Amino acid sequence: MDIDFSPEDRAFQQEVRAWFKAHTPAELKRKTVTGEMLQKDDIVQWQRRLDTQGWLVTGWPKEHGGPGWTPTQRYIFDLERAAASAPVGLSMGVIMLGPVLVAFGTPEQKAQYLPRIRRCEDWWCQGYSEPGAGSDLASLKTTAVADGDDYILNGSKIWTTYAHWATHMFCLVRTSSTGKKQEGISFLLIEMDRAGIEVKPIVSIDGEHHLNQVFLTDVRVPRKNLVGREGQGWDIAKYLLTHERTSIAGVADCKAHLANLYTAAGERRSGGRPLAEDGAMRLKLARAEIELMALEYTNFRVLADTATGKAPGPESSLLKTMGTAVQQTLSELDVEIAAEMAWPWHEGGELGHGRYAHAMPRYCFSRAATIYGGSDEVQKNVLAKMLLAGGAR
Amino acid sequence: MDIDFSPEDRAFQQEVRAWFKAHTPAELKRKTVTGEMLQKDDIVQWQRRLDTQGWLVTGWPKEHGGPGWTPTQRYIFDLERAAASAPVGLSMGVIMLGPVLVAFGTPEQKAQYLPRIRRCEDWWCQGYSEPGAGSDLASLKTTAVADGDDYILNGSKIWTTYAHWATHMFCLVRTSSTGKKQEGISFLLIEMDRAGIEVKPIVSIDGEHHLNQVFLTDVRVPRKNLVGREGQGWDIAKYLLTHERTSIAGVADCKAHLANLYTAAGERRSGGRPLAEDGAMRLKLARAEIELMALEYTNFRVLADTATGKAPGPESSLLKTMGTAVQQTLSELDVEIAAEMAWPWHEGGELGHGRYAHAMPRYCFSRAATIYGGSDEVQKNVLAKMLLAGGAR
Amino acid sequence: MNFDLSEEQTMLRDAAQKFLRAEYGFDARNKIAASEPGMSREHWRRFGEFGWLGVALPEADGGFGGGIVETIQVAEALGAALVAEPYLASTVLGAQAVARAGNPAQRSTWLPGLASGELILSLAHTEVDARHDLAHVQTRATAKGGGWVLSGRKSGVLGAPWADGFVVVARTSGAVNERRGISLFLVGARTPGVQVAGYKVYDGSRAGDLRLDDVVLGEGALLGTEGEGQALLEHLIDLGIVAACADALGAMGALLRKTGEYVSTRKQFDVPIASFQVIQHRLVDMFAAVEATRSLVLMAALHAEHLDAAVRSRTVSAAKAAIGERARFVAQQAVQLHGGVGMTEELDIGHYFRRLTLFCNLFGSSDHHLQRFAALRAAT
Amino acid sequence: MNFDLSEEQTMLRDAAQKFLRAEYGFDARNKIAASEPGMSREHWRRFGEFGWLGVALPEADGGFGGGIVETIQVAEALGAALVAEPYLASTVLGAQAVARAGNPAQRSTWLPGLASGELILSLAHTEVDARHDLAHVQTRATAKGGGWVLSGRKSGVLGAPWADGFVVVARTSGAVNERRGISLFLVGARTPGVQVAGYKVYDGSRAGDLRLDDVVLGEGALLGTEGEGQALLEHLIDLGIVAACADALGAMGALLRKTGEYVSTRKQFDVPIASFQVIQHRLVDMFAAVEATRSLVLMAALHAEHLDAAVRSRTVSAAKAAIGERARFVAQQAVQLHGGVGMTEELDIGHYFRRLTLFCNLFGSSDHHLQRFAALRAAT
Repeated sequence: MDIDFSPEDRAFQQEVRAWFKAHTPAELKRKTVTGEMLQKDDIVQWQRRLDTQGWLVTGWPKEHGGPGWTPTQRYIFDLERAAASAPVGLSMGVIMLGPVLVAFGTPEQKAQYLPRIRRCEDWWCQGYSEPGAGSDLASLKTTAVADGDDYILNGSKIWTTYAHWATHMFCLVRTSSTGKKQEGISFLLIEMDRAGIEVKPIVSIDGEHHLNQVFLTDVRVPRKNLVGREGQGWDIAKYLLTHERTSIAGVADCKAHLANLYTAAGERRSGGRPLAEDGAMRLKLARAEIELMALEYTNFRVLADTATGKAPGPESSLLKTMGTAVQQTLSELDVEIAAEMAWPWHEGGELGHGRYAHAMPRYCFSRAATIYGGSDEVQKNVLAKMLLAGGAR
Repeated sequence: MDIDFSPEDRAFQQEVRAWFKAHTPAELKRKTVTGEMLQKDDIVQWQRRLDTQGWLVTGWPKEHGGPGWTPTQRYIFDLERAAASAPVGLSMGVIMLGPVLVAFGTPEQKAQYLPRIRRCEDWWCQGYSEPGAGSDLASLKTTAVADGDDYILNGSKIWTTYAHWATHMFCLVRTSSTGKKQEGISFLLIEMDRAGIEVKPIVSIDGEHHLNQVFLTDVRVPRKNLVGREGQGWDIAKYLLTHERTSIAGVADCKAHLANLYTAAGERRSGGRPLAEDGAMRLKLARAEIELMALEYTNFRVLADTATGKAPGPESSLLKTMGTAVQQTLSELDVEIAAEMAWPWHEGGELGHGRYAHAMPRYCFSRAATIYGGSDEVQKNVLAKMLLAGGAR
Repeated sequence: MNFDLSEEQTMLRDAAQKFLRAEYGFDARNKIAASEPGMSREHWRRFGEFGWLGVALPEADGGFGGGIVETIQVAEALGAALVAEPYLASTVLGAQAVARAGNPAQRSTWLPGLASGELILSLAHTEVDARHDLAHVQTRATAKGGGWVLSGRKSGVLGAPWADGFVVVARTSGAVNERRGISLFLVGARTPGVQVAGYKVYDGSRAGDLRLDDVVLGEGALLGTEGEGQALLEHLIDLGIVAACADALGAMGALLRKTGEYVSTRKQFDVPIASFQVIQHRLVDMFAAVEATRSLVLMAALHAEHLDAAVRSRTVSAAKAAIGERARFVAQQAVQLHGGVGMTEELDIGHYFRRLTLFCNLFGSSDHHLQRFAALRAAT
Repeated sequence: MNFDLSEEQTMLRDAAQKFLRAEYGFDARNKIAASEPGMSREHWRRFGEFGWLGVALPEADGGFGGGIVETIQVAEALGAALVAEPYLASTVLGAQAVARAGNPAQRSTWLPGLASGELILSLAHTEVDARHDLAHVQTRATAKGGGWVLSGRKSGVLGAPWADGFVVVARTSGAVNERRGISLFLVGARTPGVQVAGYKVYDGSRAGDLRLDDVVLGEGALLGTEGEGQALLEHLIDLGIVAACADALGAMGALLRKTGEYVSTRKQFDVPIASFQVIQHRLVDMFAAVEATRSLVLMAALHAEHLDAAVRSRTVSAAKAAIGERARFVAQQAVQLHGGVGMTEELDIGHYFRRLTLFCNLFGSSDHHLQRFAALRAAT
């Protein structure tokens, strides 16, 4: 048991660090530090840059363009990326759909979609939630009725992030309404330009347009767009939830965020003296830092388990709960440190409240972290089930 | 709306303050400050002293020996009593049974029991909980079967405080097992020297003997010992829970406790300097004090509502939840301030760890506050029911 | 001791609630906040007609002779309705400054207009390096030719774009952190050298930064005694905190009610989510937070004019510290229990959330007031 | 990076758990704690035979050449079994003092006996006015005739009544709060002038206060370099904290398991109370606390020998601060979810509760370590 990187890992770290230092655009850095929302073009350009370097689809297998890194290398990469104030900047296609297609897709689907995701030629959004199916996702009602070689879709998806940027949507639909409700769900790929699709913007409480409602009215989708078997959709969704465990905790970005908070507290004054010297602020920052350390080492432990081949379990629920708590605490601290510098609605950025201009929207949007992807309450239900079944480590 | 006492109230305050200053025995003061458990004799002697002054049964109506004070006077009395480090020192008879008999007792029961309670000739314990009936009190199983002029009791009561000191027990028994389970419960008075009663001590985690299990085997009790009607027991118990609302929050004793904590933090040293000057300790004491202020003013508001004749409601649940949280916080602080001075098992008091000798047992026993008399979880169930019925103020 | 409202106080509270419910619904409010001025002068004048703006001003000045207890009745109602108009900025901070320190000329210039809603007066005290240290004042006022010349910067001035004038806190002597040497000045918004950089705030109101470059003022601009303004400023901020806490109470009460209604109707897993015990207990925790807040607002109001300034400030800080934590909790949980829809701009929940978030750090965070409370222990 | 235990470490952990479950059940443990000595010398020697007591001592001194990672395997098992014997006091604090600073004579006198369980050696560093400030030392050692004379008082000496000797922290020069001038001495328990006022502790162990009146020691009593003991003392306490955290982890894990079992069987309202969602989520919060504790123990252990003392201490303080809060929470909730029976001396729950309560303030409270962590930020 030791905490040190091997000489190879240290060399890798130097390489990654140097690359990010040289290649991260200043504008992206600024947005990452202040928490300003990235635009589609920001992300596409950045992903293409990473892909050119071979560092975009780090979670994909080598045969599909992944770099073939060890878990430690992926950890180092993420750490250096965040420390350089480079955005995660990963689209749903890279994080979510890629691994699904790798695991469940037909050879044709892999060939058709994976390269286009890597090159950012397609932009995928995720159609899971529905107005009546949030925490109770399995009760979703959007129907896909087989009709010859097609499905005909009717229903509505909500909280669909960046649907207004998307060329495609992967979604869960109901192909059967008999039996257990989970078993009637299928995983389907849809081109957004098909007839009968309407995207309605939802402005969130950060004042930004991330989210949408997507209405599907008699939308025809070829049956070859089905991923996996009919009725396998729920298992695919669950696979995804437990699959991408390195990133769920968000350790690297939290560390960068915390470093920014310490900088901000050093810059902001209270009675003319650095706020960082204020007794209560010191304790608050210390508490946040220590919670982040607990998260980091819990993440390490889960990674170590994964490396030794243990089956993915409810750790993802634990990491999500711990991780979102830390993220929300840090965003809260942004607003507290900023005080009146955080007041101006961010359209008014010309006032030069610089570092603090996006503290409020970032904090506001951070509240979604305990709602989407399975609310905090649902994660705890999952963990309770495991605990009471005697599955605690 | 104003916060000032009237001249009459101020005069009353001076009178009470002077009396407690002159009459509180030093030994009782010491025990109150350190949190040492009072013995039966401590309480009996002290209650008799208060009764001589006419200040024992302050919650009883004047005709039964109460002083006829206004709510403000009762508040002042309690404040001064606690500030003088005089113990509450009230037995179950005074706090619980007295008001029940006043409201539900027959003239004979009142004449027989009330004067003896006042003069501390009888010691009453409360027989509510059973091994299988804790939070779900209404599921109690001790049966009282009518047999001529008697009931015959069988069952067991648990967590019976000071049953080993008691001459009498008032208890809830099941007189019927048909219909709603609450409706089969009756309120019965029992002499502890009756045949078939066995008291088994339970030592609690403070190392003291407060609690007992009481076994009842074919115990004969005359039917005239029934209070109220058969089947009215549950209503009587509920009446008691909401009746004694001035004391449930424990504001006066918490204020005295907090003052002792400030004194202790001023005496204890850290690196040679008073612990009270330590940054984190100051914040912790400040937080506790402010929570106590919130409790005090919530208590004031409930008292004001009571004074204007509003029906007793679920405020008692709110006050209990808030009050026990403050009490537990203060007891926790005792232990933290004491540090290694709190280590010695209190039998070893000769070591002279004086003020801190009972910090640990007091803290340990404080944990019961959120368990007995309706656990914190049950109180919140009660409040939720009210809130969802639209009964929030 | 007496904790009951008088009949007049009860009427004031009920009337405010009734009017706002009828005329200041969420849609109407959003139209006002989104309009170019960002407030409704018409509503403001009606608030004046109802007596809300002069409620704590002396009758001789066109007011109704009430005090802080009346003020918090109005403030709570305004918070519950998400009102954007500058009640805190002008009616509490601005008008009370003049009411407490103004000479006859200053009173007659400002108070009747403030009471009627014709005028708006903001307090400009914060500076960017001061944070919540009221004695840290770099803005300087120099005596010149019988009048004064002001120069400096102020940040976070509530209601700034709407203000007809400012009560500007400036230093006439002393070092930058000294309590003595602080003076208050009445400065017309259109005085040469005054520049307002206004902005829309996340709670829908407006505020701004102030730039004062060699602003020449007459002798009559000095409010109160030269160099002795600190005590008044501290009292004003304490009053502002009490009013802000009452506003927060209104918002928290509204969130509790709305969240209770939502969880009773929203179904998941085929049942209303209110049937989940975890949701029920969360609601109870929100309820307890609101009740404690009501108690603490009462406590603070009852001490707002305490003759011992240390007792007053300590009690006010206690309230602000504890209410801040509770406001954050209630706001966060209201969004959480609403789930996705709680995150949308369309629903009022998020607007209450933002209003309470700003409240948490207004006039100092909970930690700031916890430390002030602890420091004032020695003084009381 | 590598987070796996070696095969030997795994065996050590499993063997300790297995032995303690079989031979150190709750009843057996209570008998030991209630006995006149309050510990079992027989068990202690068996711990020695198993290698637990020498696990972190060099092989040359009769140990097994392991380190802190081995130590925490044993400590966690001991905490889970509520073991009363002085593992922390003697095996970690006492033995490590000699192992790190002892000369050949001191090593051969103490280490083989400590490893085998024949000897017990306690660290006496706390003084009543020092609290957790390790540099605050009033006990004085004066050079005299080639040896030393010690006078002073020590409080809260773990395992004191059992100790064959003490590592006493005394000041040979410098002012009372100075880091320089602190020296460590090996003092036999039966040396004239040494008085131990022992007592039973609330966790069932024993401790005591030490009175040193003109205790005359030979030259060979000085452990390490005169006046330079502070760095060693700080390292010892850091090691002690890591071991204590592992002990707490054992206790917390046991409480989580036992509470899970209890709520699954205890029925109220005709159903197991585990069917209440509030109980379920509380259990999850306890689980999260235990998992975080395990992570933090690991983190602290991996930094326990870090070459930069500031990094080491900062990491250890982070763990102690966070684990303290979690230990309190798990202990309190275990009692709460057990209800009445959790409050009884008869059940083991309350014993874990007391052990964890004492842990919270051992070597400094969470707040103490939070402040130390913040202060060390500048140094790292």
